[in-house]
Amino acid sequence: MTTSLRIVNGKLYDPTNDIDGESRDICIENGKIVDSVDTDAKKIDAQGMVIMPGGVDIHCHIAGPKVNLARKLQPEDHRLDPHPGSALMRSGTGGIVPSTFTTGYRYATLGYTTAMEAAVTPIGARHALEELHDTPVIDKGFYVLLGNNIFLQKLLQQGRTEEFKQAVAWWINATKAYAVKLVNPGGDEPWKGKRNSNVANIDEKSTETDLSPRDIIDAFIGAVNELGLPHPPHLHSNNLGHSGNVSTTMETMRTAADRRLHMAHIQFHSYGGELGKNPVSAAQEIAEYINSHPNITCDVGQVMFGKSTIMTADAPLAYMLRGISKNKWVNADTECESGCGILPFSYQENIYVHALQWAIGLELFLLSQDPWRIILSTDHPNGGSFMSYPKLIRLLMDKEFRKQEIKSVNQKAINKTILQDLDREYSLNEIAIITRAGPAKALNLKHKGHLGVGADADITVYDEHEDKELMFSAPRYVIKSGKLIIEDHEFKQDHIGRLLHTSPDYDETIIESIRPFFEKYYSIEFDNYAVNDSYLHDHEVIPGIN
Amino acid sequence: MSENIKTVKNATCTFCGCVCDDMILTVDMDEKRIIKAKNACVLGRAWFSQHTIEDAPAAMIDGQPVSVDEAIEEAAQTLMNARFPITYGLSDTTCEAQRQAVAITDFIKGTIDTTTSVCHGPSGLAFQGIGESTMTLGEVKNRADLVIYWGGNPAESHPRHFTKFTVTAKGMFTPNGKKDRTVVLFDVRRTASTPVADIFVQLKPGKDFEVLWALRALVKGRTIDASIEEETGVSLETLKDLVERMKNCRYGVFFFGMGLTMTRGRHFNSGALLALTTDLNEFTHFVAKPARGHGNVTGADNVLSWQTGYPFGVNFSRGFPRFNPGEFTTVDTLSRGEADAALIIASDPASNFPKAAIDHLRSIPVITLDPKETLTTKLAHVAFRTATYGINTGGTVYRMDDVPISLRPAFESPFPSDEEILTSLKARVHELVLAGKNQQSALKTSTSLNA
Amino acid sequence: MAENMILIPGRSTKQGISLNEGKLKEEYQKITSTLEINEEDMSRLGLENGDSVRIFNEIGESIVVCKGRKATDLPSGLLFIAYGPSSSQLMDSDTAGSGMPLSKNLAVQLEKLSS
Amino acid sequence: MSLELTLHTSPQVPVEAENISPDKFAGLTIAEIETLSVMHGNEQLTLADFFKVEGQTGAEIHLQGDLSRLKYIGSGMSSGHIHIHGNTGQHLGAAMSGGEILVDGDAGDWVAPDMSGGRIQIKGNAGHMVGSAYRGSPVGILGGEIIIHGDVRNEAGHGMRNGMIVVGGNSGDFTGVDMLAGSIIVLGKLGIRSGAGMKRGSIVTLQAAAMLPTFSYACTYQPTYLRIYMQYLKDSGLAIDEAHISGNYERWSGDAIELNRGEILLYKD
Amino acid sequence: MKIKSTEIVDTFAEAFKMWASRIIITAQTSDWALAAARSMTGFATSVIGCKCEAGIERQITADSSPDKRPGVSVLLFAMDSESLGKRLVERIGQCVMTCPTTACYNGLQSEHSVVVGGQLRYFGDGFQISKKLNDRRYWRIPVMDGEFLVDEKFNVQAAVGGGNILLLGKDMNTTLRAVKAAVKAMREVEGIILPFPDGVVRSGSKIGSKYKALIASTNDAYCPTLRAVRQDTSLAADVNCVLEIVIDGLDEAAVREAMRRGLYAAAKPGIRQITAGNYGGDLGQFKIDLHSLVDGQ
Repeated sequence: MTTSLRIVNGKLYDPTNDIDGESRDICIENGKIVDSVDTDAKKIDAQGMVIMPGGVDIHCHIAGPKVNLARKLQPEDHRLDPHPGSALMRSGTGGIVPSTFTTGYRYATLGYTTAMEAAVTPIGARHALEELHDTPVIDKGFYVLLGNNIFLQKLLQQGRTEEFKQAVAWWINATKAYAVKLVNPGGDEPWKGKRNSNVANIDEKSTETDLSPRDIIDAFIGAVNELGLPHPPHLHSNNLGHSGNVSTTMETMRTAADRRLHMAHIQFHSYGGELGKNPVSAAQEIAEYINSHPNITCDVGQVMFGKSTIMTADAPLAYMLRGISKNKWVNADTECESGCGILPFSYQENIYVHALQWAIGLELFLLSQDPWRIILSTDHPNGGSFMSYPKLIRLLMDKEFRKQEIKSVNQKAINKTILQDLDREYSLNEIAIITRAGPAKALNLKHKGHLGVGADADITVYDEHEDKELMFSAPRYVIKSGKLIIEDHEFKQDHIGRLLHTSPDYDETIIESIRPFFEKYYSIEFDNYAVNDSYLHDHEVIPGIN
Repeated sequence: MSENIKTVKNATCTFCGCVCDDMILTVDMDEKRIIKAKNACVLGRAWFSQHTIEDAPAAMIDGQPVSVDEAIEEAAQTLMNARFPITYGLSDTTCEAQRQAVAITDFIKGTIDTTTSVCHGPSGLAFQGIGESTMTLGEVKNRADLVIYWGGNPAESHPRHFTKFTVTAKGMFTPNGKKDRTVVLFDVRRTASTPVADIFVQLKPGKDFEVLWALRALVKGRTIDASIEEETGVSLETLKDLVERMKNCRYGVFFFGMGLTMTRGRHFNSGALLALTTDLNEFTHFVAKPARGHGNVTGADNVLSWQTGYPFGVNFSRGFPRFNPGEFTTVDTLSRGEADAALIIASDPASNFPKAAIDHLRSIPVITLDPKETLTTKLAHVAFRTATYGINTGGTVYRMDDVPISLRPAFESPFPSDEEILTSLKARVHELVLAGKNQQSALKTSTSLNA
Repeated sequence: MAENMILIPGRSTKQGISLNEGKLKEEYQKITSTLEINEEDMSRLGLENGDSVRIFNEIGESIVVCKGRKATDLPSGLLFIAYGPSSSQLMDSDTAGSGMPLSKNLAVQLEKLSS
Repeated sequence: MSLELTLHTSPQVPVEAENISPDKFAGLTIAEIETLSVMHGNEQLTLADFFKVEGQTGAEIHLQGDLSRLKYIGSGMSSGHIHIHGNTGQHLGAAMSGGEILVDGDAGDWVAPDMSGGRIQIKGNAGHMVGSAYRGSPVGILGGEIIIHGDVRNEAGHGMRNGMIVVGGNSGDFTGVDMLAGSIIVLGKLGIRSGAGMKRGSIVTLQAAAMLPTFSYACTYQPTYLRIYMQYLKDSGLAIDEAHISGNYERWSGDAIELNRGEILLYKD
Repeated sequence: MKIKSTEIVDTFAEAFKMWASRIIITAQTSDWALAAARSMTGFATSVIGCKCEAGIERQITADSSPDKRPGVSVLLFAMDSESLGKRLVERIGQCVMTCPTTACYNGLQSEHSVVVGGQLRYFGDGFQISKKLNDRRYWRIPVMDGEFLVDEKFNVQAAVGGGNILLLGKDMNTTLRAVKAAVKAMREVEGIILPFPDGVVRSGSKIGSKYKALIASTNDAYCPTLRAVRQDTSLAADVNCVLEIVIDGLDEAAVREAMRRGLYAAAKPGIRQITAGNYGGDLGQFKIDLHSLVDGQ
């Protein structure tokens, strides 16, 4: 509709370009931010408004096999939250795992314009791509699960590290992924093959492969950094959710030494205490390590009270939680690649562990000294819906509100944290960092997360408001790739969005190493495995960093 | 046979839910037919060899040939004028076509349902109540040492299931194939599948639920009275032995068929089996999988789920998806005489639906898309003849275990694909919607800030 | 005199093969109207392979041709038929809030056609 | 004087009429009631398109005509009375929390899903899933009373957490399946597989019934509470004999797969 | 003022505000119901010594009982609703739940209630079952003869305790006959009980004692044996026996009606006077003037 646009009089928050609340005009043409546009370009007067780059979600679960299983699983939740369509827009259902169209539209209504699906099996890549195609407005990509890939582990077991690296690169290309995801590395085999057990220690060697989780993590950090992928290994480390997992988390981060590593939903990995007993907060220890190690980025995985759905490649975790909740439960094994567990869940203020998890997430945010490396997420829908981001932002920006909320949760849990002593309030600039500039930087998306010339014209304009939850839940304008999607709070046009992926070079001879294994142990044909370009709708290859 | 022969490797057979993708097709490009389908089973061979291009009009209205455009216009008008239009079928077409079909139904505020509802729909309901521990078929090949079939006859419905995945297939932890596994079969009668089983359990018809329930009780350490044999035809001793095998295997798997879903008890039969599977995970790794029938019925479930949140039986009459099997499923909307127009894609309800449903189908305008003439296309108001998926068209299909596979067409059809027809129909319907009432955007961010 | 039986419609390979030729073709129609009956039941009812029988219930009726099966394969009182138009005639349309009409284990009565 | 709604035009496709409810009519004039919307399939019409509305507002609502295609009558009502002089369609009294609905004829499937209070009485038969949970939800009705003088079909009281469902005739399969608590009383024949998966709650029947293998016989006794229930049903116009009030019942416990805290009580004469 | 030959003293009975509940006990036979009721109302003559006052109000026919079995209605009084609740839990638990075939129901309408079945249920050790009908919750507690059914809540209401009349007779036999007749007549009144043995108390009391530990002691002014040693005796020379009837009732009207009937029934030859006990009117909330009970006054 609109190809050129000028936004005037707004207060810009563009941390990448060191603009902190200053009034600047923004010119947009052909989907990009430009120096200037014709004087007859459509003008938006943003007097009294706050302008930020479109939000970037670095870790969420919105598309692909497990998400769709979780959708199918919960008609009772969809029923309560229908999302009507219109002549401009497809209908759908919301709830904790919204349908694809609704996911795209709802991200847009929060001013988010990019989101990354954080865990897709390689064999399910086609499925994820089909769903992402049907996820409108936002740009999107996914991380491919390689941490329990049996073939890759065989290469490591045999010391074939160069081939390992080539194979990783091949798999990224074969699936059109954006990054490598590791989930509970080494945990699948005991789960599937040893009566639903799990790996408990980062240095516990597998009897099959003689590899420990640390061996696997180390190899992936090495390979991904050598390949120069835009995003480092995106790691869901071992022992998620267990009391005392802080030691595993610390050891995991130490394994990276000074190499790039992204720690996913770090909140779930910041628990002190003894295994099997009530956890306590270890947020300070984790925050301290991250503060002093610039090679580490993380997203928080904040827990928000209310409905959630556990959906994870960490199948033993979902099973453990099922033991507590007795809720309906899905386990889904993917041949040679991954496990998966799904469980409808709910976090409750009065429950010690849930309140502690909530508090630890906030502690981590508030103890962080470098907002660029601690990114806002709820691990949607694991910790809560992405729709709760505005409330989370208010919790960070408004200490009075936070204190009130603290009062209404389990006090025993609060007393195991230092949350009550933390008076920090995030500024708008810092919010712009943890929701936009930071994740874009961690993803190495150079055209996103900022408003400089040449950036993608993904822009959100908010009415400034005391109540930050209200403010961030209702942007007045949302512009995606230069299109005015939302104008005066109203949805004006649809947009398909782009698929973001990366394509590292690799030595094609690796294919011949993979093929024999594949033909023996997979159930589809190797030549039907790699995803062809027909599954890329509008797409963009994001270059590596080397 | 002509000189013009082409070979298509790694082609996919979409006849049944196995979706075998290792076909090597020899195609006579002049005659436009497949003369050989290496690796195909008996059903697959028929699927490929019988797909010839018939000399027939691409579109008909009331039995008279018309242009595709005319037929699209008539179909669009018919659907737009209906107050309770239904879309049905979709299991024998690509996900790409299915996506268009959902879009059309969304725009016309109709009701969409797939053949799932009369196949494993009950298993879908059971899934929504209980969840499911499941797997891709390769895991069975690699790991399963106990394979249990219940209420199905794979030898006839999924002929390569045993060899490719579950019985003789050799895998990572099952290097000796069948020697490394125990195969159990539950059925009410001996079938072609029975000889494959190490243990055949013949139960009385309609007693699946009772047997499953007794197994669950035994797995949980409860006592069951020996009178179970009189009721179900299966002795307590047999049940106890099976329970020991289930608890002590390394990787156990259930495949269940329509012997569970189509009999009295329906979703509770499937649910009992899924719950038993869940129970068994207290002891060892156990998974279950409905043995889905049609080539891409699993894709239809997936597409509907991601686009609407619900797997089948979805109604849009209020402008958003709602799900209620029994209310919005096709057998019901037809037998109750509710539907006032039908868009039937790649399915033949007129031959396999209950009588009352078929009777109503005859009384309303029906639009069909099918590569062949069927009882349903014969009663259609608008009939499109379409290309056959997997043979003439590419696209995506989902195997029974939710693994998506891309199709490799063998030869071109003069007929458009389902996706093409549906894309045009969607475009026309959308035009009509835009031309109609100026619908307000329903999505608004809060306007409270304007105050 | 009509006898109470349980009818199990199901898939068969032959049906699957013939359906590819076309459902309106003779072969498919023949396969979906062939009724398998326990041999002992057949002789008791004075039926021979190829005889026509009427199967019916309160929903509807079908005329089908019978074919014997060994008692070990098909217990007495059970009938098998490839799923299709003949079995549809006997299916109740009630789905009990599931979408699925009961399509197997149908209670039917069977009688020999005199002609 | 009452408020009379008389069907003058039969719908061609199902109609969703959740606006026919005392709560929705409250404070409206007849003219305003006539303009309340109903969904005729996918088209939005008004009550007046189907009904002649006359009488006195704020009073008991009487509905006349064959309403078997009308869904959601009395949906969400919290008080007041609806009297349907004939048959009605699906989702009658969905999410009702109070008030009373009386149906002289039959009702469709899903009577009173999500009900939490109030009373529904149906003189004829009802369909499947009376007072039961919608698919995917483990919880059926939370309270209230549903009294059906005729038969019900499958899954009556699926997942019910409280309240009472009474069936004067026979029930279908899986009566009280996955029940959490509450009472189901079937005066006629109880369907098969009743109480499957029940955690707590009572299923009572006056006829012999088939038991799942996971139900165990406990004793034969005279449950005092049943005297109160049976008397209450007698007072509600159901055919209860003195013997049903004072007689012996077999108590079966189940479902052993679950908590085993449910009961099925079988009347023994 | 006289009724027949008996003088009705111009005085008043001083009654107190108490809290009351009505308990309906049913059983397979009226004997078992009575057995439970007697047990429950035993040792419940005076709040002073028994923490509550209780008595059988009347027998109930099967037709009018909640579960269509014969029953007994019991009224139980205590000084406040909290202690009333405790007494109910103790007495229903020990005396009704223990008695074969019984069930126990609330018999009052009131906006106030105390949890009884909701406490007793724990005796079921997790096997108890709750049932709710018409917004009323019952508990089914498994016991050795089947189940004990008891209401979750029992209603309580403000009530009147300590209404009384004193019969001053010429001799023991005459007075006993009169008091029996009075009790019989008074028991016709609904909503009252006479908590003392067969409705009668001979050890009337006054407040205080020469012994500091006692809060009450014998009512020496009415003891015939003390006429000669007490200067302020209330007894005429020909009074040789005094018996008292104490009335607890759900409301003042019921107590008054019972007293009225008592006066008429007791006014027989040989009963010189009928009077009432009071403490000068400063302690009780209710003053029931005897003369006001006599017809025409």
